[in-house]
Amino acid sequence: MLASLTPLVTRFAFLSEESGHEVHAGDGGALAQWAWLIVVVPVVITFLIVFFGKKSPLKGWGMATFGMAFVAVYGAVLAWVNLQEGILYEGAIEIGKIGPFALQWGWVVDGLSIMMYFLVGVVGFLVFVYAKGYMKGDVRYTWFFASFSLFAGGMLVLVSAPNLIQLIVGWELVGVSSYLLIAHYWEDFDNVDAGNKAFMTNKVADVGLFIGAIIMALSAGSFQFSEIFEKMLSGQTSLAQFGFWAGLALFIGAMGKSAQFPFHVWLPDAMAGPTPVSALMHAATMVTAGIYLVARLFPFYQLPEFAGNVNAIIAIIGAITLFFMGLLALTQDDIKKVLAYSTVSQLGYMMAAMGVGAYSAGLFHLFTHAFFKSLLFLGAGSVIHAVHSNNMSDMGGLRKYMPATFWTFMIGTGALVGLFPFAGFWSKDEIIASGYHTASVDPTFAAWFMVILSIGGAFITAFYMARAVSLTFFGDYTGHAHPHESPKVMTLPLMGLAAFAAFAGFLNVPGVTDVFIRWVTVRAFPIVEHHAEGLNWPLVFIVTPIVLVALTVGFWLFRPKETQAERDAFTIPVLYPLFEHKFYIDDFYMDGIIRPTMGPLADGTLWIDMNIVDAVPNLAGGAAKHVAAAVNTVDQNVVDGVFNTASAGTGATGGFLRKALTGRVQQYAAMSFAGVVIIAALFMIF
Amino acid sequence: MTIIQFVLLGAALFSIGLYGVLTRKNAVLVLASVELMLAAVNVNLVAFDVYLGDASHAGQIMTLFLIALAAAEVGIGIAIVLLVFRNRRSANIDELDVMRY
Amino acid sequence: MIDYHAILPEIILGVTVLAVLATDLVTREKYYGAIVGMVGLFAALVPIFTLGVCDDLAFCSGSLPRELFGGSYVVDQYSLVMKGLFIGAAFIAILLSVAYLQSDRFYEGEYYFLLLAALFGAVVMASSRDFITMIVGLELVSGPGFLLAGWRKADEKSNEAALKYFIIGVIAFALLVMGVSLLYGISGTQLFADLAVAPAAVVDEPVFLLGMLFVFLGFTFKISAVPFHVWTPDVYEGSPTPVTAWLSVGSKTAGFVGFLSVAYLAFPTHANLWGPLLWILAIASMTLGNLVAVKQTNIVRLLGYSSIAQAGFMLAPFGAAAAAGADLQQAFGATIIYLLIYAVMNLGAFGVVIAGGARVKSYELDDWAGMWRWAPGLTVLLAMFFMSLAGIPPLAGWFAKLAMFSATIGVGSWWGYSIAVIAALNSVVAFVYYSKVVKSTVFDNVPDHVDPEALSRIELAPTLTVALGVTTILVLFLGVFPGVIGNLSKFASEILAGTF
Amino acid sequence: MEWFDSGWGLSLVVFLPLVGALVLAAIPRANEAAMKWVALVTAIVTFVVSIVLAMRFDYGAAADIQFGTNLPWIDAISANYHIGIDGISLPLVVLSTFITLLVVIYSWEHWPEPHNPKLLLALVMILATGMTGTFVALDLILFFVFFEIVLLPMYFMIGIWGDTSMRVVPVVNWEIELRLYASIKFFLFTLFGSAFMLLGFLALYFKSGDVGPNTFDILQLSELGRAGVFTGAFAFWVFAALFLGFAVKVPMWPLHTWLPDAHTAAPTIGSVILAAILLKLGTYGFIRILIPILPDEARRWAWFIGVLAVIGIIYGSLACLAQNDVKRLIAYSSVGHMGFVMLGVATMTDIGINAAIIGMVAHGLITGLLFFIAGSMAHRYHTRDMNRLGGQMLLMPKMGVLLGFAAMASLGLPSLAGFWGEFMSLLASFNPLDGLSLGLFRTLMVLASIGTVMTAGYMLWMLRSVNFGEPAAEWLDDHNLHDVDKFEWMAWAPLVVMTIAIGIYPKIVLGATNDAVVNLVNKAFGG
Repeated sequence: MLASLTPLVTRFAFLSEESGHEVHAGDGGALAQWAWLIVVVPVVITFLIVFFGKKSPLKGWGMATFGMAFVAVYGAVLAWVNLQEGILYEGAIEIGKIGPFALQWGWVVDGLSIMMYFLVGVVGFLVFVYAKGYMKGDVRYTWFFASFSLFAGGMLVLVSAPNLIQLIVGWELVGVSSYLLIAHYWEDFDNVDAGNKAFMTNKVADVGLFIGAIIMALSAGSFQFSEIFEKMLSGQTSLAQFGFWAGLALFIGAMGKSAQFPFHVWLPDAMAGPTPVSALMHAATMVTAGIYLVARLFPFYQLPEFAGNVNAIIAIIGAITLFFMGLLALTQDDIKKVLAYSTVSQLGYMMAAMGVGAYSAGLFHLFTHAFFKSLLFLGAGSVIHAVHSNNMSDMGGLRKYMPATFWTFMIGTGALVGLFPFAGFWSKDEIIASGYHTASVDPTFAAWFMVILSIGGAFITAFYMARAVSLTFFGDYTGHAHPHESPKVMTLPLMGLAAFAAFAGFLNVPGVTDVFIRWVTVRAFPIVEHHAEGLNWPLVFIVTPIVLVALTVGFWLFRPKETQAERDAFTIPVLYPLFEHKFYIDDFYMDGIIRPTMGPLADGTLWIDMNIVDAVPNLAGGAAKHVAAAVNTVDQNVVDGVFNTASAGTGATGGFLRKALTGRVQQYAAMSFAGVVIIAALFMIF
Repeated sequence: MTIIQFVLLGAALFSIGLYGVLTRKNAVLVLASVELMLAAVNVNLVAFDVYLGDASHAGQIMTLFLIALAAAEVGIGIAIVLLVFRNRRSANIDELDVMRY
Repeated sequence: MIDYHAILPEIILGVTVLAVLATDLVTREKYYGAIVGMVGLFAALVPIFTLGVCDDLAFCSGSLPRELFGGSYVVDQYSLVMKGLFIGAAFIAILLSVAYLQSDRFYEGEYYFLLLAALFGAVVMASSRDFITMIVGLELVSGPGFLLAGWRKADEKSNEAALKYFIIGVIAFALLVMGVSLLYGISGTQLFADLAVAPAAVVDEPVFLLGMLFVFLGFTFKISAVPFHVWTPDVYEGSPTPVTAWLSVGSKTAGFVGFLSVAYLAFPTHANLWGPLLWILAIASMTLGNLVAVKQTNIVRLLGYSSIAQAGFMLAPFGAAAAAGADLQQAFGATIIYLLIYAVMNLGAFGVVIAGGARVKSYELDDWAGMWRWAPGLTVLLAMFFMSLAGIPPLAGWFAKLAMFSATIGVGSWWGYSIAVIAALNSVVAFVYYSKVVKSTVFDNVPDHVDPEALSRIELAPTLTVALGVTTILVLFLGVFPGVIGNLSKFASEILAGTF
Repeated sequence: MEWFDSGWGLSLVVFLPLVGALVLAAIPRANEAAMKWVALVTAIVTFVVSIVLAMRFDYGAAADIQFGTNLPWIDAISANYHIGIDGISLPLVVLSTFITLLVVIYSWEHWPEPHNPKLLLALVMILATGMTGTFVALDLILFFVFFEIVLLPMYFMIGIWGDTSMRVVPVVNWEIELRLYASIKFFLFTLFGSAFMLLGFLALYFKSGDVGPNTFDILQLSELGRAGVFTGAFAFWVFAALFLGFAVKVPMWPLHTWLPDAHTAAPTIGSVILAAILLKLGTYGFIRILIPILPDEARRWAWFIGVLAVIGIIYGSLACLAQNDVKRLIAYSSVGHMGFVMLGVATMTDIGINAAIIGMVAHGLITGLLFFIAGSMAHRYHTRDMNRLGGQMLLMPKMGVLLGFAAMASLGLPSLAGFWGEFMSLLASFNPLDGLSLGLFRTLMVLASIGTVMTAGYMLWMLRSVNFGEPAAEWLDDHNLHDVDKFEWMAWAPLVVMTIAIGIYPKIVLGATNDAVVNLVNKAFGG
């Protein structure tokens, strides 16, 4: 395969041999050279809000939203230009050298990053607008927006990264802002713990990221992606030797951020944060960082000489995630948790797609999912706003009270479950199709596993969404507050997102439009993947019926009921508790790892430190004191001592000498003279 | 008469003196014993001087010095003993143990 | 024809001694004796200086070393440096004494007379190059010491101190002269120069070794090293503190002069014989002194044990270098450096102790607790001198330690390395008790029975102020620019150039 | 400015504080304002001079010794007053003058009991001289003297103003005031180490005599070291001796136990100086003396150093997880962070040593800030027990935010200073110097990166129990709990700014160090 990929010294277009279309790219001119503004503006705004937010008229909301608007517009323009002629640009400033390595801040402008700029900008903007209404009168309104645009900044640092270091920086920045926002209501320790959980889980995964990055950088001799790839393709790197491990390590990092099994545990808890946060970070953007990482390193994962054989693992992990985490959504009563598990499962789809080499498909799902999932979250948020509760058991029949929310939520649901013609249909279908293609081209276990589970996943998705919708919007209202439609500032963003959720799919209709593919394949390095000439009709005719069946079954099973008892009536004996306890994974982490570490292990170490390591000096001190005391006594009345003991035994000599040596002075003299005799004897003998 | 007997005499005197110093209760007797030890040295020196036939008679000269010094020593010693005796009405040195540790 | 210039210092001192006695006869104001004495000391310093730089002076003829009386009395660089040290020490000792003697009913005139007599003895020892002179000088140092130790006539402790000091001293002395007699008997001479070149036949005789042992062990009494260290704590505690100061510096240094002269001038060629001996004595002294000092609660007594330990440190270079058969000159120089610096800081320490004792009327550490509150200035000095004794830079003590270490490491054999490591460990232990004093004076609180207000009103006697000022400046200056001492010791150890 | 570049500039930086101390000594006790101003002016002038040095420093020739002079000092042992700085020492010199200044500003209105500004400031000044002196000394004896000068002031600081609560020492069961225990412990540990260090220096001195005049000159000795004069058992024992001296100071496991006590007992500014500068003396010794003079032996010991370092990381983090005392927690975290620094040193590569230096600077800034904050908190709450604290974000929001920032920086958050040292030493330990066991060092890398997780763990845990949640009832109407005051702002803001600045633009440090380090490594290990 390597042969077919000629290294591109000029960062320009190339022919991807399977899909015949050609991708042209220019350097984007001034537009690309100034693209660093996209990153810097939100960061600067963060500081502005921190220092002046409280005094500013809009309490910081204005600045934050302006920042996102800027990013959105800039991103859109870039996207447009990219669509016309393609943009490949990389700029950087040096921030120091360490040994042979140059450290740089830089910004990449290519198909992939542009797509993310656009996504972050648009979704971010809409969510920020929505948040104005949702966060109204919040205790830490300004602080919220500060952290929010810090997140945006971090995310953009990440996606604009031309090198591993900057990627890591952005990676951790979004991590920390996510921590801040999840723990936004820190008066309650549950939220703080949720934040810690998110931070720690990611930190653990980051070990992988660090190690992967280190291996990659050291064996390629650079942090620059472009340089690493060039060396890879021209084969001047020892990377091949560590390829598998580097790939695996980096993938572990990706698993953390993208909440792949078994690192998914933090995401559902992350719902402790305010709903806009869940919408923007834990659905649309931040959690896609892992996908982005794999996509960014796609060439690396493509080549069997390097991380090629990690793909199988990626596909399998993705498949497991998309299927089993979907199952967990079935038993949740908290509507946000349902969506959270759904997110995890959708991320599984994207990851799995990457695993089977469906680059565009995975990213396309990332793209569409961003819109409809944030739409769903915001919808849920608006519901929660109305009924002051997260639990679906306090909802029901809301379609009457809040039609706008209801209809937009419906569109979102349609997109999520993959109903024609909503966005999700196209993206999910393409993933399954590409998986099927890969499986049929070279039938590996991983590929088939992925295909089958993703079809199953489609069923589950439809099933739990049917349940959620039914419990939330149908039947009679069972809550206590007085539900009401949310204000315009919240519904308008819903509609905006709904539009995207409805129509984004048409960006990429196999055989008809390839706009999206043309976007994201503008990469300095060959993206080799299969692009179908048309819809895979057999699959469509398998999946769509499955979805419809799932919906109907779901609605029927969870149709509006009179009493709580009836609602709980339907439970599957073995599985239900299993799902209820999230396969006991969280419990295992808590009781199997964290408690032992913080408890026995830590305390033990401290004990050792104080009682064993420190014992040496302390004992030395103690010993010194005692020896000193002993010597002191001997020095002061050795003769007493000696002869007391002697006379205590067989009295004769001792007793005699004791009588003899009466005075202290004479004891002294005796001592000294004894010394003399001993020394003299020593020297006479030797 | 060979040198060895004188040396032995000296050694004997020295040891007796030492024993006295170490065992006598009465300070005055201790002083006496000290004198014995010095005397032993004098015996040695004179004997060696003769034995060696030292032209410069360094041995004898030193003996003279030592006699003088010994006298001075004893003078000082007696003075101190008197001092002690005046303060505590006894010259028994085994009562001198005010200071320990 | 006698070289009067060479013995001018001794002559001046002799005159001074008599003058002091005379002053005591004619005047009521007893401290006049002190003044006369100090004037005499200054006067004696002049010829020492002129002798040192004779070559550069127009009116001065002759060059070092100047031999007198058939080589039994030699004035060389080494003896000049030592004499200077003795005179300086005596000078400080007098300054320390004046106020102390005024504070109680003491015989003063005789006191100064005896002190100066002892000094005279020490000065003679520095130049004596045969056993007769050496012994006479030694006794001249010891005798007054015995008497001065008992100077607090009414105080039983003082009497006891005197008697103990006396008896142990006499035994040691007897041992020493016994050794001398044996050496004389076997080698037929008591001139160092001749002993140095004694034929192998003589040296191989066990009696020779025995004699040498006796001589060295006899000297350990004056320098309060094992095995004749036993008197030290009691005598230090019992004697009047200024006397202790003198004993711990003047008389100790005199002892070391004996050691240096005998070891390096009489037996340089037999270093392999006495090296191991001193190696053992050094280790024993420093270890014992340090360990026991840790337990002490009485400052003076603590200083007593500290002085035993310091003796061990000073002996270390001897032992290492001689035993390893290395160049003796460096070891010689190291010991001299140590002696000079030790003299300064120890006198300073005693100065503070006397000043403090004059206020609290006690030397128990518990009574000194929180001294910071009632005498901040003194406490700073106390801390400074004790830390200097512990060898913490940038106070003079560190250079003494450095010289000692470098002389031991420098011999480049296990004799040196082992003792260096032991000394290093010892210097850590030493810090424990030196810091103990600092700790209780600075960190602890004033005990109830002590009234800080009253104490803080008592002001320092002018003579003490002078003494402390001099020592303080020296400790700081020598700490930062130890080169001076280094050169001095180089100058002194020139006499060994070429011997090993 | 000829005079300035030829040694005077450096000497000023070193000895101005000492002059300040003397002036302070001359001021009557009553006149506190004068003392403060003298101290402040001295600190500012010193800092400014050091900045001038940094500006006149020729970064193109960072590998060469600059501003140096070499005057005879103790000719008896041919020890010289040889000073000078290269890219390695420059950041540390500036760091120490910087921290000194902040400490003086902070103490303006925060005096520990017993109230005695005169002595306290004088001691700070003497400390400053000792610290900067150690970083500029190029003569072993000079280095030793400065290295030891810092001991006494710190000893008195801990002993006089230290924590008076009782501490029961396990094993031997002494019950003793913490300040007394900690002060003597600190001193004895360091003295123990430095006694052997001195022996090592002397051994080098005499060994250098084999091939020329005996010398204590670090540069000349480095040349000899490269020429392979120091080898075999000799090199081994000398290395062991010096290692002891420096490892105690760093401190490396298992010689670290003085540190938690000293930090906990010391008054705020004491622990700040201790953490920010004094610990660096040890690591600096490794880089400036051990590696250049005994390269082959260093190569031989590398695995040992690396292992101890990583033990320190894991062990320190675990000990932190078990802590309830804020200051103790930060103290143990220092053990971990210095572990990363030493891991960098142990790799013996240019990357690793660069990482070590930037790690030292970062640790100086961040842990300094942490101790400042912890001190101010202890001063307000009158307790350091995390179980009693909580809800600080409500009681003192600004303090809470600063604490959060410092904690984040300390756990190595990228884009803040702490990240570079940590990440780069991991980076270095993947490819250590040729000849070192790859397997071992890569294992160490993995373990150390697990250490980063634990670091995050206890820092977040600390934040959780100090900053978050609802404050306990006892604090609600406590009037001591006023938020960060203006002197604290003045002392802390610079630290925050520098932490961010270095995080975003590490060239501030690396620009000076990199060439020097590369040159050092190439010389020592032949590139």
